[in-house]
Amino acid sequence: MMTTINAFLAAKGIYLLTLILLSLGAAGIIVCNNYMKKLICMNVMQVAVIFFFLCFGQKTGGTIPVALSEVVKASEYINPLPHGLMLTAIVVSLGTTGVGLSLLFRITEKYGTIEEDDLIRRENKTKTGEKE
Amino acid sequence: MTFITAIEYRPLLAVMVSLIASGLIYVLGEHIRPNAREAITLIASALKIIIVYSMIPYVLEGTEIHLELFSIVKGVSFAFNVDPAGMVFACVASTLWILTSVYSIGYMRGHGEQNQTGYYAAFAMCLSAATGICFAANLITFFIFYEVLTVATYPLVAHYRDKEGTISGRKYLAYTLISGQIFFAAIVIVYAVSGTMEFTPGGFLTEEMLPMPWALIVFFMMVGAGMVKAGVMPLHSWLPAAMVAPTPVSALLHAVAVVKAGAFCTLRVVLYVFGPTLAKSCHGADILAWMAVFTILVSSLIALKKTNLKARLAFSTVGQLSYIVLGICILTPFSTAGALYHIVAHAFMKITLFMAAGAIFVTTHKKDIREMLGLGKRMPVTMACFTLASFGIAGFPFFAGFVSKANIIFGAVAMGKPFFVATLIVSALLALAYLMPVVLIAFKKEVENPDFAARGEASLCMLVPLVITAIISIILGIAPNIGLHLFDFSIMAGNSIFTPLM
Amino acid sequence: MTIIMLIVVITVPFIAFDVLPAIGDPESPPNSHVSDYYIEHAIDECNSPNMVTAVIVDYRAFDTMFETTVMFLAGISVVLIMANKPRRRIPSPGDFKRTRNTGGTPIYQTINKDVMISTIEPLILIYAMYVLFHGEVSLGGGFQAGALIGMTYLLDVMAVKRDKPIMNLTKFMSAAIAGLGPFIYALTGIICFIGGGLYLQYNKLPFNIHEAELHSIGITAVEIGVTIGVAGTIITILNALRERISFDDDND
Amino acid sequence: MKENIPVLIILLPLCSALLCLLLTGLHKRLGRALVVLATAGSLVLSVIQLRTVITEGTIHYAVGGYEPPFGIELVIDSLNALIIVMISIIGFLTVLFAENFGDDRPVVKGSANAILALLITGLLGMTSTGDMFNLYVFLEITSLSAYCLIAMGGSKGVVSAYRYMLVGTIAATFYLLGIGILYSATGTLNMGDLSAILNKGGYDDVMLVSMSFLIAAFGIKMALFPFHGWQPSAYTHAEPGTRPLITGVMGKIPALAMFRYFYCIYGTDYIYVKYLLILLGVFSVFGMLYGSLMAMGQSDIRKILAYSSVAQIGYISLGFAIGTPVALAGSFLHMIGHAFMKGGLFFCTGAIRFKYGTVNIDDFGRIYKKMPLTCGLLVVAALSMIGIPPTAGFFSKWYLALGAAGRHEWIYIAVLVISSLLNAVYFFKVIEKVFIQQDKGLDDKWSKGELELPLTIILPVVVCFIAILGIGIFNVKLFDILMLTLEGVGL
Repeated sequence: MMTTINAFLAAKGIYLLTLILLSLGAAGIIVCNNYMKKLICMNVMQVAVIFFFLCFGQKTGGTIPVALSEVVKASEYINPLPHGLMLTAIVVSLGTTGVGLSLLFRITEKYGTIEEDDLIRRENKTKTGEKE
Repeated sequence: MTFITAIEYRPLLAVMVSLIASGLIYVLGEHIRPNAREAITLIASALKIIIVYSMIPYVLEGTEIHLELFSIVKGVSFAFNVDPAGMVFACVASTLWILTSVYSIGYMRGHGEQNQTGYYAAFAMCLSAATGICFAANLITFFIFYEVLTVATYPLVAHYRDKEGTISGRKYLAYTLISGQIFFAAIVIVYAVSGTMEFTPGGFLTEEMLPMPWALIVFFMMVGAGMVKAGVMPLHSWLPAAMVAPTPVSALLHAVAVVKAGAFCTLRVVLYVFGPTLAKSCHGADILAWMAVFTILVSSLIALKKTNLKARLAFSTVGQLSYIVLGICILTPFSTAGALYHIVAHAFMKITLFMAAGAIFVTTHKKDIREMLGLGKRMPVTMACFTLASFGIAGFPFFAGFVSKANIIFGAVAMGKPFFVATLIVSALLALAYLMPVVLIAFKKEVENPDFAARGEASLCMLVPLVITAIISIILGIAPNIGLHLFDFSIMAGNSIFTPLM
Repeated sequence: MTIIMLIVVITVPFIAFDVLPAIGDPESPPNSHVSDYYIEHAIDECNSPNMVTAVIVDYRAFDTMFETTVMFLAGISVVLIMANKPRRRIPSPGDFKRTRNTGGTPIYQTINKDVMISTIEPLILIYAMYVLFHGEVSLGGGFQAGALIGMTYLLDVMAVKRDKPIMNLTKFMSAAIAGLGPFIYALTGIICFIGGGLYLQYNKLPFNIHEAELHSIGITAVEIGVTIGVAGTIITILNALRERISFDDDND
Repeated sequence: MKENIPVLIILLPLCSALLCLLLTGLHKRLGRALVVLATAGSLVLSVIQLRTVITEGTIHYAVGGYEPPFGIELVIDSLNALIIVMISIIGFLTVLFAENFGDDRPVVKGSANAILALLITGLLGMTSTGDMFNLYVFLEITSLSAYCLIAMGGSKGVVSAYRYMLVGTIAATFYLLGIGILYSATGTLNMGDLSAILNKGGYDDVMLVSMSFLIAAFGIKMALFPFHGWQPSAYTHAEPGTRPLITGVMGKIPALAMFRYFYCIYGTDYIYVKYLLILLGVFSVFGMLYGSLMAMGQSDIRKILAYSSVAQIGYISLGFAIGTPVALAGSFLHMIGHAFMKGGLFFCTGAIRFKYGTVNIDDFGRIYKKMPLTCGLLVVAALSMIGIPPTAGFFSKWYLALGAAGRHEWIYIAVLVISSLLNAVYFFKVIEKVFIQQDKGLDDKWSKGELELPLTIILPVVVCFIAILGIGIFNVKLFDILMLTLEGVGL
């Protein structure tokens, strides 16, 4: 029994961790009332996916993908593709976070709050205010 | 140049003429003077009448006028086909357009109406759609024009832009759009089961394609659209509501385009899609016939109670349209010919009545029948025409209504349906009962009504079309075949449907 | 909500983990199908011992071009979003300033930051150049170099007090430079057309040298583009925060 | 040069966006002129590409000269080519149209034009790419520029953009997860290669897991019914000049990607396809009804149109749920038609707002007298939304219904009918306001010249008008082009 679990965890345990990270992020986006926290949770989610991808890059017996000699054998180096992809994903998440933060900046300036319920109340206030 | 001269392109030209006129009027609209607007309408209607009439000899010889333009949906062309049945309706529509145009010029000016640009544009669009309905060779082409007609009529119904107009416009749209969408679903089903949509005399659906419960359901899904526009009870209530529109519009609705398009739709569906055999075996025709009978009787009774002249005429229309539906559903060559001819006869008679009502309204601003005491003194010509048309509606011999009703009765007798015969006769009496009081009140001798002391007819623009239509409705009664051979066309249509079955 | 999450976390592994490969398995599809080709051919085809660099700026260079564009996009997005500073503000219940921490500014006496930073900056820039031009051989690349250059500018502007700044970029200029970087990248690809190649096919660059050298040239040109783009973006974001105009755009 | 057309179509707007700010610095109008030229160029090239694809078949373009599983590949089949033409047209018109809105500071103007061009780039790239990860990058370009354009519409726009950003990032994350799972099982990122591997069999569970993530991802991006929460406020508050592109095209391209995954990559042979179809069918049916019902209650025309988009996206996914080639063609026809209808309606809204500064339909009384062209488009587009022939909307509905009848899904036909009627309710409400209601006597903000509006607004309006009728009447031509690809795809 324990060996099965051990084997499972050794082979797939990291997916469990990324899944927990992902769920935490998703739950945070849904549950948190504060927009800043939502943004952080969003980042947590993105990081989880980046971890998830990097899992595929691991290869037993492989080293970093920089060729050390003229003759290259595929089994000696880990998979470079996920790293390349995740570099892109990181940059994209950076951009998204930047835009998100500047949006938050504007929201704070206009409404003076980043709590969602407060914000909704104030939005409605401006709506009725405009009609008058 | 072949485009103009070739006979195949005539139906397309007939449709395009008024479509272009409509577009011109809408775009130029406020930038041109009223005269130019009316001139466009008149020129277009004259062109249209020439184009439509020019096709008569060919159809009479039995030449196929068939035009396939391009695929409108995969597998089906946008096609026109001129057959006798369509020709009857097209002749009526194009003839009455020019008369109505002249009349509406008089009415609109006499009444100082607003929004005339929209009015003339929508009117031309309606006629375009009606012509398209006449000549459509398959269900999808037919449906396109049918929906265009629905939409183009809406601004006319809501012409006055007031609360009442808005409400009746909504009512009109609700009825026609719902039925139109159901019609659409039915077309899809028909195409899915049969793989064709060409109108064929005698129908193209068979019992194998549509087994029994489906046949009846699809039958009523399709006929429903026709029933709504033709005002068969219980789907008629938009028609009296649409009376708020100006009188030329009512004339168009009730006599020329819209309700006749509904009746024509019923004709196409029952006889050209389902065919007499399937329509009979799925009991759809029987049920529809009984609904028509019910409508004829009930609407006449309701008409008796109405005191507003236009409302009374509206319910009369509801009843008269059901004659056509009944004639179609009896499923004999005679009754079909009668039904088709009733499109003609009723169009001329009813338009006379409406034009007269409009003329009365413009000149004296009277809508209620009870206020028309002694009107004959002031407007003798108008009221004389009204009287003639009333006789026609009631089906007196030597009036147009007689020919069609007699044919429907022949059919009913041939099929052994005495109740239908009785209905037709009773309704003729009822028609007398609701139209004669108007005439009698107007010509009552001993009363002197101060409102009508001086003699004063409506303007010539209104009077001339009125007189013409009244005269035509008499001529058509005496010699049904004169000029346009409309009766021949009706007979040809009836025979073409039923001959293959004999 | 939490319960649903827990259920998901507990149940999904049983369904999903079957389909995922075991960690570090050399035979698993992601480790065998395409990646072997990249590992074995990176040196021959791209003349780049760093396989990750070979993947991102040669095999999948098209991705990276748009990745750089994302940087530029993020930069000008921040410019646009921060361009307007709303005038009227919906009143907030409490006064913000009162709740702010006013513990006093920390004073560091040990290091003179003006001198230190001025000394370090050239070193950082040299390091950035090393990272940039050495990216294809060892670890490094355009993004890192760009970040270093951008950070140097930030450091200079934010930390060092100067009467006259060495280099003063406006928001507009920096944004234009940020756009120029990806454009150099795109241009490198377009130049390949002249040699009759496809887009970003470096061995068809119209220079008369060996193919492997052409790949090196292409990769370097692209990395320079990335560097300029990233540095420009970082400076743009800083400038966007600095140069705001009070302008109310609430028109509805 | 001819073989480089697929990539040039993407590159032209991209380069114009990158250089836009620089040129705006040289002269105020130069940057914008470049963007206009570039989008026009990409429009011309896309038409040439469509002709090539029709005559010579699918184009495979290997970027960098590396063969498909190793490098990135652009795949242009007739379907893609057609959608690319659609994006280019609407993009070009929107670039023209956007000139009239927004403020005039060079940095803002230049950046706004750049972002608009980047949005077009992203959409074009998403359509033409044949690589899963490349699609993600383009998806992010599209989303980021959309966030920004939505945020430019005032303070409410900022809040809606922020909400959209949260949801959109979740979608992108889910998409990455989905392709991560696919990658882990097959080791490839190329769509064609992936399809070949998956169809060897034995990958049913992989497909199920990734499918659930992909439905969520694309569902959010295209605002399919249960995932549509971000959409109405985002569409409402987006920058007025760019709204036609955002509303008309942005929701469609994820739908195209969804089609790519579910029909071109997964195929229809695996065991869970039945559930996929039912799920999509339920989503779209409820979406069609919900969107229409919500739209009926609004009085802001932008909100009406936004909610109606939820319903119209339902039409598109309904075609996917039916799954026969005819229905799929119907849904793509609707995609193209709806881009012009919704784009056109937003051109009208923008024009009315430009001239009178109002978006409330209660103020629209009889504006048709002063803006006949705009109102003509408004009516035609509204009729097309309802599905009145001979406009584009009718024919897409026809093919959808025909496909549904072919699979005996009568309930879908019923829903199509009901949804059109619900559409009719709120669109005739708008038409009634425009044509019948009393004139509110709004003051005209633009009354120079003979024309009712500046030429840059009239041109989009006229083009959309012609396109809606043209797509309707000549739908068989489009249908044939679509069928080149769709033949053999689907059930």
